[in-house]
Parts: sequence; C-alpha cells; structure tokens
Amino acid sequence: MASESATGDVLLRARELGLERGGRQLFSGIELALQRGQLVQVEGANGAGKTSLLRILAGLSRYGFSGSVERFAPQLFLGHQSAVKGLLTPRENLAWHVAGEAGFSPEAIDAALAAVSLYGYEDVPSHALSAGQHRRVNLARLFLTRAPLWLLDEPFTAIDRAGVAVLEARLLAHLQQGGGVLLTSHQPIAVAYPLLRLDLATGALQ
Amino acid sequence: MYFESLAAVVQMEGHGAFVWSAYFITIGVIVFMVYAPRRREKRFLRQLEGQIRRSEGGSPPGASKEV
Amino acid sequence: MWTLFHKFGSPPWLYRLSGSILRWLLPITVVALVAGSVWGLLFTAPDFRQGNSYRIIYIHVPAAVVALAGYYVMAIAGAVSLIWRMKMADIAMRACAPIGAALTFIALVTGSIWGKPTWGTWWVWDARITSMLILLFLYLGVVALYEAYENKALAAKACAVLSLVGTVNIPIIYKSVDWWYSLHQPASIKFTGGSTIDPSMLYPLLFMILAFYALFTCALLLNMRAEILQREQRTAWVRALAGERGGN
Amino acid sequence: MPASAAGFCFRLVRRQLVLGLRRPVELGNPLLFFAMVVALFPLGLGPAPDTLADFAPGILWIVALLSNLLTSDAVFRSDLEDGSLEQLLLAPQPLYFSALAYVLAHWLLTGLLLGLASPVFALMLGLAPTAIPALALSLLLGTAVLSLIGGIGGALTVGLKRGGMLISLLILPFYMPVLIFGSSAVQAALNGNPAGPYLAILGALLCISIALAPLAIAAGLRISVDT
Repeated sequence: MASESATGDVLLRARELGLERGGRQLFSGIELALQRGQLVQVEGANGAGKTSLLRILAGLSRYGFSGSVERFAPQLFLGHQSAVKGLLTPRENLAWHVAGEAGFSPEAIDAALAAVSLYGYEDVPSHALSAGQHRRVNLARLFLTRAPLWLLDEPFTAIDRAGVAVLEARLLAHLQQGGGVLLTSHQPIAVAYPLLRLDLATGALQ
Repeated sequence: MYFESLAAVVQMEGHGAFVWSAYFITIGVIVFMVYAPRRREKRFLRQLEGQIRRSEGGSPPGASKEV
Repeated sequence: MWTLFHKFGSPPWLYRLSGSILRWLLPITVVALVAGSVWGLLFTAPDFRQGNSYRIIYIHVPAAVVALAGYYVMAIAGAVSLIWRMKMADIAMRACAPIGAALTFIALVTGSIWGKPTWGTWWVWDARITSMLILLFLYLGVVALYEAYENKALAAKACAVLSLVGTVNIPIIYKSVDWWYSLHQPASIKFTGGSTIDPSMLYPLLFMILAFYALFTCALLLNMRAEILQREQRTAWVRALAGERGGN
Repeated sequence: MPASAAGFCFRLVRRQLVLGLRRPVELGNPLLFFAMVVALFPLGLGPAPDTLADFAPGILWIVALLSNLLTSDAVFRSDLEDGSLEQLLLAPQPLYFSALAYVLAHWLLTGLLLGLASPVFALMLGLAPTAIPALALSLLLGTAVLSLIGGIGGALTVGLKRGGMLISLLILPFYMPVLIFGSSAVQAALNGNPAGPYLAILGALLCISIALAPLAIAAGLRISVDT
C-alpha cells in the first residue's frame, strides 16, 4: 500500500530545490512529495522565499534555481495578482479565463460567484469592484476548477472572517475529494484536517 | 614594396588622408576593444581585493585608526 | 565529448584556459594585424580604377565579414544557453555583442571614408553599407536589451531569443536590402566583385580576414574573463585570485 | 479537463477583442496617429501635390509601421500587470497557439483597421487611385507580419519598466524587409506594373513569421514572467 501511494498519488514532486537571490541562499535542499489529500503550509519569515518557492513549483520560475520539479496533475495556481480584467465582468473573467480549463457552465459560474459573496455582482464591470472583490473573483476559481493540485499564495489576504471560513470549508472539501493543497499564509489556518508544515529555513516537512 | 619613398607612402597619390585615417580609426577601436575588458577585469579584482581586506577587518599598517 | 562540455561549463577552468590561450594568441594577433596591414598598404599595387584608396579594403572587408560571423557566434551561444542552460554560454553571448558592434562600426566608418574618394560622398545608401548599418542596429539592440534587464541571468536569456530571431532575419534583411538596392541603383558604380579581384590583392585580404577572426577570439575571451569574474565574485576561487592579485 | 487548444485560442481571441472593443477610443488611437503623421508630411515637404504623390507609398508605409510599432508595446503589458499573463503561461495548452491568438487579436484591432482605412489617407496624399488596392492589400498582409514581429519585442520587454523606447530599437531592424516589399508593391502598382509578386513575397514573410515568431514570443513571455 505504502509503495502504491508513493507512486500513484503524488501530485507534485520537488527534489533538492535551492534558490539563491542576490548572493543570499534563500533556501536549499527542499524535498517535497505532495500527495493526494495532503495539506501543506509553507512557513518562513518575510523574504524567506515562500512566493519564490511557489512560483518554482508552479513552473513560472524556470531559471536560476537548482533541483527539479515534476507535476503529475493539472494545477491551479493563485498568485498575489488577481488576474481580473477591469473591463470584463466577473462572469466574463471566469468564463474566458486564460488558465485554459474547459468552459464552465453559466450556472456553475454564478454559483461560484455566490460562494465568494459576489452574488448580484456578476455583470458589473470589474473596474467598479474593490481590490478585495477582485481577489474574491479570483478565489471563485477554487469553486470551479477540476484541477487536483492547488498552489495558493496567501489566499486569505484581504478577505473578511466570513470569507475565510467559506474558503476553509472549500479547502476541506477539496482535500477530502483527494486533492492536494500547498499554500502560504500569514494567518493561522483553521481547517479540521491534518496540516503539514514545510519550514523553508530547515527544509523539514512535519 | 610598391612605393618609392616614405613621402609617397604618406601621400598615396592623394588618397593618403583617407587610407591613413581609416587605419588609425581602426587601430583606435581595436585598442579599445582589447584594453576595455582588461581594464574592467583588473579594476574588478582590485575592488574585490579591497572588499576582502575590509571584511577581514584589518587596519592599514602604521595608520592611525579612523572613526 | 560530454566531459568537455561540462568542462566548458566550469568557470574557473574556462578562466584559466582563456588565460593560457590569450598568452600566445594575443601577440600573434597583433603581429598578424600589423603584418597584414603592411602587406596590404605597402606591398600591393593600387587598384587601376580606385587608386590607392582601395587599400582600405584590407580592414573594411575583414571587419564586415567577422562582424557578420560574430552575430552567428552570438546566436549559437544564445541557443546553447537556452537549450542546455549553460552559464558560460550566457557569458559568451553577452561578450559577443559589444565586439560585434565595434567591428561593425569599423566596417561602417572605413566604408564611409572609402566612399569619399570613390563616390565623392561620405555616405551612400549602398546595399552593403545599409546592411551593415542594420547589423549595427541589431547588435546595439542586444546590448540595450541586456542592459535594460536587472536580472542578468534573464537578460542573457532574453538576448539569446533576440539574437536567434536575428539569425533568421539577417538573410531576409540582406536579401531584401540587396534587392531594394538593385531596384533603385543609379547604375553608375559597381563594387569590384570578389571573383574578379587580383590574387596579389586577394592573399593579403584573406590574411587580414584570418587576423580579424583571431582578434575577435581574443576580444571575446578577454570580455568573457571580465564577465566570469563578476558573475562568480562570491566563489572561493575568485576571492583567492583577488587576494593574489591584490598582494602583488 | 483542459479546453482543446483550438477552443482555447478562440476564447483568447474573443476575450482580447472584447477587451479592445470596450475601449473604442484606444482602438481609434492608431488610426488617429496615422492621420496626424500623414498630415505632418505636407507641412514638412510642402503641399505640392506632385511631391506628395511621389513620396506617398513610402510615407504611408512608414507611418503604418510606426503606428503598429507603438501598439506592440501594449500587447502583453496589461496582462502582465494584472497577473493574467502568468495564468496564461500555466495553461496546459501550447503557448505557441496562445501567442498566435494574442497576435491575431492585435492585428484584427490594429492592422486590419489600418488597412481598411488606408485608402482615405492615400487620397489625402494624392496617391493615384490605381495604386490604392495594392496599398490596402500590402498593408493587410504586411501589418500581420509587423504584429508578429512586434509581439516578439513586446514579449521580450514586457517585464521591463521602461520598455517603450527599447522595443523600437529591438524590432525596427526586423521591420525593414516588410517596409521594402510593402512600399515596392505600391510603387509597382503606381508605375503600372503588377504588384502581385511583391504581395506574394509579403505572403511568404507572413508564413515564415507565423511559423517562427510565436516560438520567440513564447520564449520571451516565459523569460518576462520569470522574475
């Protein structure tokens, strides 16, 4: 069983990851095998390279790091920027999203927007929305995606308490359906689920 | 040798100014091409050497301590 | 083969190798350039139509030939850097651009000086001169792009892409400029074609082309050495080197 | 689960077109630029109709080239700034086709409009009516090549804060063959010669650009996002 889970259930594998920026070794020797149903939080001080690590894992940073990254499943990456176009409505932003997932049904999009409490904002041009609402349009993708591998960079920033609870519920559902989540967060995560911590300074996963 | 005197070489039947200026400009550019990276390398090594000395915390021999 | 490839990826090895190559190549290059120039300037007969001004050919043509070849060297280094992510290829590519620009500049200036007694004007929109001018722009574009990036590793990748685009485009640009010139040519002046050149003029010319290739190699290695040191300034071997030099 | 490459491209083109059409003023900017620069030439060269008509093929082509150049900087910039570009790079579909979709949308919003509007400007400069079809056709074909080449410049400089001037230095040399053959097509039509061969060469340039430019754009985008 153990060997089976090590081969078939790994969503993301990183070996010997190291990164040097401006003559400073941000991290080194990071070993990671994110499996289905695992929730991993990347921990480290400000400037420890959490965002850099996520961008390397997602495949956005291709140069300048050492080690290797393999992804075995479709991924969903949420970065600092919301990727929301001001000229498009929230509904259009999701329907024509550039991340390349198959088209979502209008009902699914409306349900996702309602889940992030943007009910009634579906057809408002996004430039009329606040920055927090832009973030929530972006987070609505979590309710639409079928990608098992989630890489989330500070998903709870600029989200109110009720919103955070909804997101945590969504994370839990995703994990229980066999998804894997790797995230960074300043806030403590209140999910009734085993949480693994990846310490960037030591490279230890516990 | 084609030319008969040094003056003829300089003159080149009226084309001397063009030929020689072309050659001198070329020499100038080539000297710069070779000299510039060497200077860059030397200057960098000197700079790095000073930086190493500084980081080792040594004070110049025989100099009074500066604040 | 692979061990050699890996060795080229090793900065200290390349630094030492380039040092020992330069020790003999640089003097040879200087001697060859002087000898070739003296040969061309003093020991050949003048062109029967252009007189002595044609002697500029011994620097103009070699500079142009090597400048063009240099672009391809740069693009090959760029391709190696993109495909195998070799750091030394980055450095070689970066080093090619200013050298190529300098050689193109020589070709343009000498061509212009040559034009004055031959055509009576400093600048003619002749196909070759126009092509050289475009080549200068291409080189300067690479330099400008490199300088605009703060992250020098990414700068090298961006320049590699640009120089590869350039290699695809250079033949097209040359052909189209050539064609454009033949369309608008005033039909009064023709360059002496390569095939009709007299052997007594051809041999010094070929010799000078070789000398310019050697010059290109020397300048490339010198630029690479300076760049290697800056890129590797935190490594022990560079610091040891600095200590050695500073002590002397 | 991911959308098919063709469907995704279609979606991208549609998205870019909607984004362009929702800002009609910006859509008109290249045309306005074209009109203004065309108006500069009579002021600089003198209003003599003969002189203007002689220079018209060159003027129209150079102005088209410049107006295309000025828009290339923006092809990917807003997408980089709001994070859409990194999502695009993570899409499982080949980036080659996505890049092509962006360029196609850019051409539809700039080159196509310019080609269609060019007869008006040609008349303003007194270009003989016989040359106008060749002008419009050569602009339609040529601006597509310009958009592809401009896309390369846009992709390589999008990560830089001051890309505007740099992009012209990078890609203007690559524009030159298009300029040569484009203006020659108009000139040929003006002299009563067939413009077909020149248009065919522009078509060949377009084919080469379609095959190769998206590769360079894709590589450039990956470099620009990697910071």
